Amino acid sequence: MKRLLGIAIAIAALIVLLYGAEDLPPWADPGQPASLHVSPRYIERAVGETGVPNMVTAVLTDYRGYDTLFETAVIFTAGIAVLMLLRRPIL
Amino acid sequence: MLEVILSKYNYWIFSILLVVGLYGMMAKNNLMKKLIGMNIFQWAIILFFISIGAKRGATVPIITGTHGHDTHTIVARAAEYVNPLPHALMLTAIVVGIATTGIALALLVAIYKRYNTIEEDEIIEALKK
Amino acid sequence: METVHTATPLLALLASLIGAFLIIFTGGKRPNLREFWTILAAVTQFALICSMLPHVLQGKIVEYTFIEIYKGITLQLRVDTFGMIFALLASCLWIVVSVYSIGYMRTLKEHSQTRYFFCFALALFGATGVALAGNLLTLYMFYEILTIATFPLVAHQETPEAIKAGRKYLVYLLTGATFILFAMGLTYYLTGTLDFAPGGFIAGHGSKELLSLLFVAFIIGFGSKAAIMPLHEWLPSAMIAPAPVSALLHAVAVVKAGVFCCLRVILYIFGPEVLSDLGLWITLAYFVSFTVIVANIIALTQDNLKRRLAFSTINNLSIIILGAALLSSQGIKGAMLHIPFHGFMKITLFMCAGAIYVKTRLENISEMEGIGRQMPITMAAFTIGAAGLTGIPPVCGFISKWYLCLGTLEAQEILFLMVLLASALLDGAYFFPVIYGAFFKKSKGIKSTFDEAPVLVVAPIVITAIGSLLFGLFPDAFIHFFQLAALSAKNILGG
Amino acid sequence: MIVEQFPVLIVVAPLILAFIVNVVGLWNRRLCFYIVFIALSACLVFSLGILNTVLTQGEPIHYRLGNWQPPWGIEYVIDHLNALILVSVAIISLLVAVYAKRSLEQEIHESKLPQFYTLFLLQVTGLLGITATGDMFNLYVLLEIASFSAYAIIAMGERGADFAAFRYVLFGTIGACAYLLGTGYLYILTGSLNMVDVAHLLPQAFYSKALLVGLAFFVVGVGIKMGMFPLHIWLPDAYTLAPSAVSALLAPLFTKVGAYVIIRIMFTVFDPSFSLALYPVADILGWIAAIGILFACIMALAQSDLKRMLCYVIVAEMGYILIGIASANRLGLTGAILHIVNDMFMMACLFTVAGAIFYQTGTRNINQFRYLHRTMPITLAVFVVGALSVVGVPPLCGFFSKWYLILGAIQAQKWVLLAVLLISSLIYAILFFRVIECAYLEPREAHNHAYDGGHPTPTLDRVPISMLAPMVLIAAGIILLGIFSGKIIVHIIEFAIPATL
Amino acid sequence: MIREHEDVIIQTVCRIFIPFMQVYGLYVLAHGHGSPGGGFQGGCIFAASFILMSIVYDLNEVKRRFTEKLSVFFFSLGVFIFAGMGWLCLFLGGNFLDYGVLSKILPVDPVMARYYGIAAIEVGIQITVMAVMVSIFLDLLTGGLHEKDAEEGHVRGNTQ
Repeated sequence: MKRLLGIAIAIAALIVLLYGAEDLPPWADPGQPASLHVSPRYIERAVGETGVPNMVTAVLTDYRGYDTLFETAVIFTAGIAVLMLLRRPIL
Repeated sequence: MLEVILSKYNYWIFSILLVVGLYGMMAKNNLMKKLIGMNIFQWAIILFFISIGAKRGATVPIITGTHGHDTHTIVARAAEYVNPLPHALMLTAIVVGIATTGIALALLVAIYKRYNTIEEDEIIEALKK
Repeated sequence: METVHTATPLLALLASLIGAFLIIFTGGKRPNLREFWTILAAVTQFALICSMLPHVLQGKIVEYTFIEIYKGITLQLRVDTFGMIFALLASCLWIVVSVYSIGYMRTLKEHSQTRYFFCFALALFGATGVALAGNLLTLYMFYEILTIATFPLVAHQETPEAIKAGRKYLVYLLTGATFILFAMGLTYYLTGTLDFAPGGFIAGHGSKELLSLLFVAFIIGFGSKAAIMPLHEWLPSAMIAPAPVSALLHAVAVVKAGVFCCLRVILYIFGPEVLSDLGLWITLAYFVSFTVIVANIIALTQDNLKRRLAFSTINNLSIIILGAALLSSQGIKGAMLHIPFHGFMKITLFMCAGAIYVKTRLENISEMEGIGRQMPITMAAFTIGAAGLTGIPPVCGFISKWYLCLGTLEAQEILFLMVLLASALLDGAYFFPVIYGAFFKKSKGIKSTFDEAPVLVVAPIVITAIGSLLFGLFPDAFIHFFQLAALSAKNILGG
Repeated sequence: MIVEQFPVLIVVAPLILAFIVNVVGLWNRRLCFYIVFIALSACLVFSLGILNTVLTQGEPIHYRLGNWQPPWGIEYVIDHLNALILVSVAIISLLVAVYAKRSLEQEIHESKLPQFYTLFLLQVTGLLGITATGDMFNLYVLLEIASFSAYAIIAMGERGADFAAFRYVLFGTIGACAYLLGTGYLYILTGSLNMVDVAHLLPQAFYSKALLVGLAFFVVGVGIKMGMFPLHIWLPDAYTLAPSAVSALLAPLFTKVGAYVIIRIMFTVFDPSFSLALYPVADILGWIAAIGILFACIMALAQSDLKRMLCYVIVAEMGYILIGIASANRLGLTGAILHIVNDMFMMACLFTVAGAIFYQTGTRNINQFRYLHRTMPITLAVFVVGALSVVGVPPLCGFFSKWYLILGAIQAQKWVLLAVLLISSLIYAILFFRVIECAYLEPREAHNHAYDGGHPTPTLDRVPISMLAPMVLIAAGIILLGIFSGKIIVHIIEFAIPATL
Repeated sequence: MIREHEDVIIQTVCRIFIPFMQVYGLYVLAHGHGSPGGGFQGGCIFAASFILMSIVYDLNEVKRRFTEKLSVFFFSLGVFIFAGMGWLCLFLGGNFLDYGVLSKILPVDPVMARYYGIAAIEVGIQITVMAVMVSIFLDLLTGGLHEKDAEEGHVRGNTQ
């Protein structure tokens, strides 16, 4: 039963995904909007604006540093959660 | 048809991975296997994002041969480097995935300690009484 | 017509609300203080409402807008002649009933009296609010408050039957409220306003079918409270409640509020023109006349005094709606007069039943033979009330029924005249045996010596009985019910 | 000067205080609560300041994080809608925190309290951040923070809580990943992550199948987090078994913030003309909501555990909000937004009451509530207020949102939704009067009028004042929200609704 | 997993190996600017060294040293550095996380101020990641026993 349900949902998801995939730009297409709208500025001016040649680091910690702050907070949360869950008297 | 698949094979791969993960989460009875399915699910999406960043004829988004001070003179053309944004996003997503796995594993350990099993139906049985 | 903007209506409402909270904070520790609050609140409210009477009699409208909810919807108190009738009735009978219930509850040593008086004050808050509401939303608000506040009173005994009766009450009334909510939304969608207007404001909006649907929804909604026949089921079973509650339920607050709302719908939302165009009035009239006859016949079969009174109530409420449905000026006048007059008479009867119960623990008519010797005052009052309901002059019931009959003649509907006369006859048929048995028969259970209920119980009965006599002789006495009714009839038909 | 920083302060102040609480807790546990209290009060002040600014300047506040201009950096955009939700979240979380102090001391091993308070603060941080942010990926990260702290603090509950939490982890991860996937589709099609920017760029991508799939993923993802009907399976277990204070925090806030996100995506990121009109999305949502409400109401009728019953009520309330969205007109959306705020207060009220009853009597079983009105009158009074509000009795706030939802459904000519709204409020009445009856009416036999003293003599509640006060305040809030709902609509919600409707 | 008899070869190899791992972790951190790397990667490598140590040597020893207080302190320290940088920027009159304003206190131009700000937060990230990884690993391995139980050395949970 569970297995059938799983298969059904999985196939449904697959159909939806492939349906959507038709209109997505082909792989590694230099002309896709994802590469044209925001990212060029990162590539062309990251070094000039942050002094960091590694654009990923520049984006990660400066342009989108706020995300990274919360990402670190996520790690922190996980740590605290594990401490709280495991280091407790077993009920 | 074939070249459609070939030109978009990244989406096909990620879709199949994602569906495999989903199936694992739905159908498996062992919580550990569910967890593994969840991980596959997450990594499928990460793969999807990374594949967005790819750009034909471009290289890793790191400007070599320079460091720190003389950076104002550098000119980088967008076509030469792959899109760094998805990589940055996915670093975050990966970390989130790790954290999820950590919490889930901790819960599993706690569950195992309390019920001495990680089979879903047995746990439900144990909870009934 | 000009409007007077003052906070008096709000104060009148707050009187009972604040009273309620004073009661609950005083609690069961100091019963005298608690009941002092009750009386004080009742008197204050009555005084405040009377203070608005002169304005209203001059054809002005006392208005207080509390806050705007949305475009065209406000929480608004708006005292017009018709609302004034009901407000006066509710507030002045509240004084009487609270005195009565003090005597009743104390003699029977009832449990959780604090909750009782609290809910009582709250219910009066709701009833007065319904009377003073200036638009449909405000009316609905107080209507709901009234419904909820009465539930603990109905289920007061907390016996299984009482709780069952309470549930039944809630199911019927909340279902009705749902219909009202739907109708209210539709009305706002069609007209963009909810303010009552004499002669209706819905004319010209929406198709014939839609308006008919709307009317049916309204009547089902409010009719469930006014106990029109298929929806009357909750009322007799609610008789399980203590006598003062039944008195409140039937004479003053709840069912009267239902009738009041029905009249509001008929006369102030739809208005005579629309209804006669749609031809809905005749359907409604047939419907309620059916109720009148059937209720009376059922009443004949009841042995429990309060249940018999309950069916008599159902019949009278339908008579009121019938009078309004005729859409003739005399009929409307009669209907509006019958609201307070029936209130006075019916509350007398119920308090009599309560008094008998307090004294002898008797509920069934067959056991009450000869009670007249033991409790002559009570039974005398009972006789007056019964005579009034039957329509015998000089009790006030005669006046209202007279105008109702005139209304049928004015509308040239002889059939409904027949209905009214038949109902009067049946009234007599089921009240007469009670009185006869009380005075002219004997039974071993009853002492033949004079032994009345406590004075706190008897005094209110006497007052209301005298009241119904007075209004019979001078229908315009003191608080000008007659003039108010005439004025509102004129407003509605004169447009 | 400092006011300009409020939008970020409201998020980072509790964040940094969460770390401090954690460290302070190592040495002194009693200080933790007061730090939490300070943090949340600060949040309240900031949120009020933000609301004030928005109302005075009349247009959204834009705050650039790291001072990068929007499409490239992350930006906070706070318009009337965010401001409203921010204020409500701040108020509720502050009150619940005060409430939580004693209730936690009873239910949680005291050596865990500092970490618990840390997660509590992180939870609030996440919720506030979700509400404040204008960047889709940032929203994802904050969603995850909120979810993680939720997983952990739920697992601290009674027996079976850890299993419920594990399930919640699985579902929550699917939800978050679906949201991320939706973001990815939007990023592929527009190349931007900033909500406003995406909203500008999207029209060129309309009619693309990928966009539709993206929308579907958004709805599924957020739907799981907010407990939308077919995806709510995790919700009752998790919120029932969690500690009372936790369910009193999560049940009102997390689901409603999810509802906010769905409104934000449907009406700000996607244009209503696409997300609702172009495809029959509105109808589908409407049907889901209708079925969900009826299902949830019936399930709630079957429960004898108060908290579990309330959990199903939440699912139904979510359906209400969806109905408001599905009717796709100003009135309906007004109802939906108003209902988000009202429902926060109502659910907080009911769940705190459930917790208080559990605190004093140790039971949540409705059938064991007999004679309760003698021993905890105040709590039950609060409960009655909340219950009547959910049933929809004016002038309590629940009625007014329901009123606008009804008007919206009528205006959209969606009679099924209208019927569902009316029927469900009837079922609510049965649901809650069952509890009220159990708590207030005592079984007696006929003709026994005298006050029988065999049962507990009337006393005031033995619940500490620090738990009673928040409950009473929330109840007062319900009444005030009801009376002044007109002002809220005219001054805030009217501007919060996109002009395109 | 806990070895009663300790293997000399492995221990010796690791004794040589672990310092290099830690240095490499620091290297990855330091070179996150100009080459692949950064706080997360460095943190993971650094944590790996500790994990290796705890596997090869006495687990309880490591756990006794790496107490709950200590791990909590390190978690908070790392994130605190990160968030603290943001607050510092606030106090210096810039927006949150606007490292450019650090040039007011550093003897460099805004661009290089950003450069150093990034370096600072990378350190914070590294500390947190390292601490969390190690703590999660230890807790999962020992089923999260309290320190005193760990000293007694009997290990329950999923380690059988």
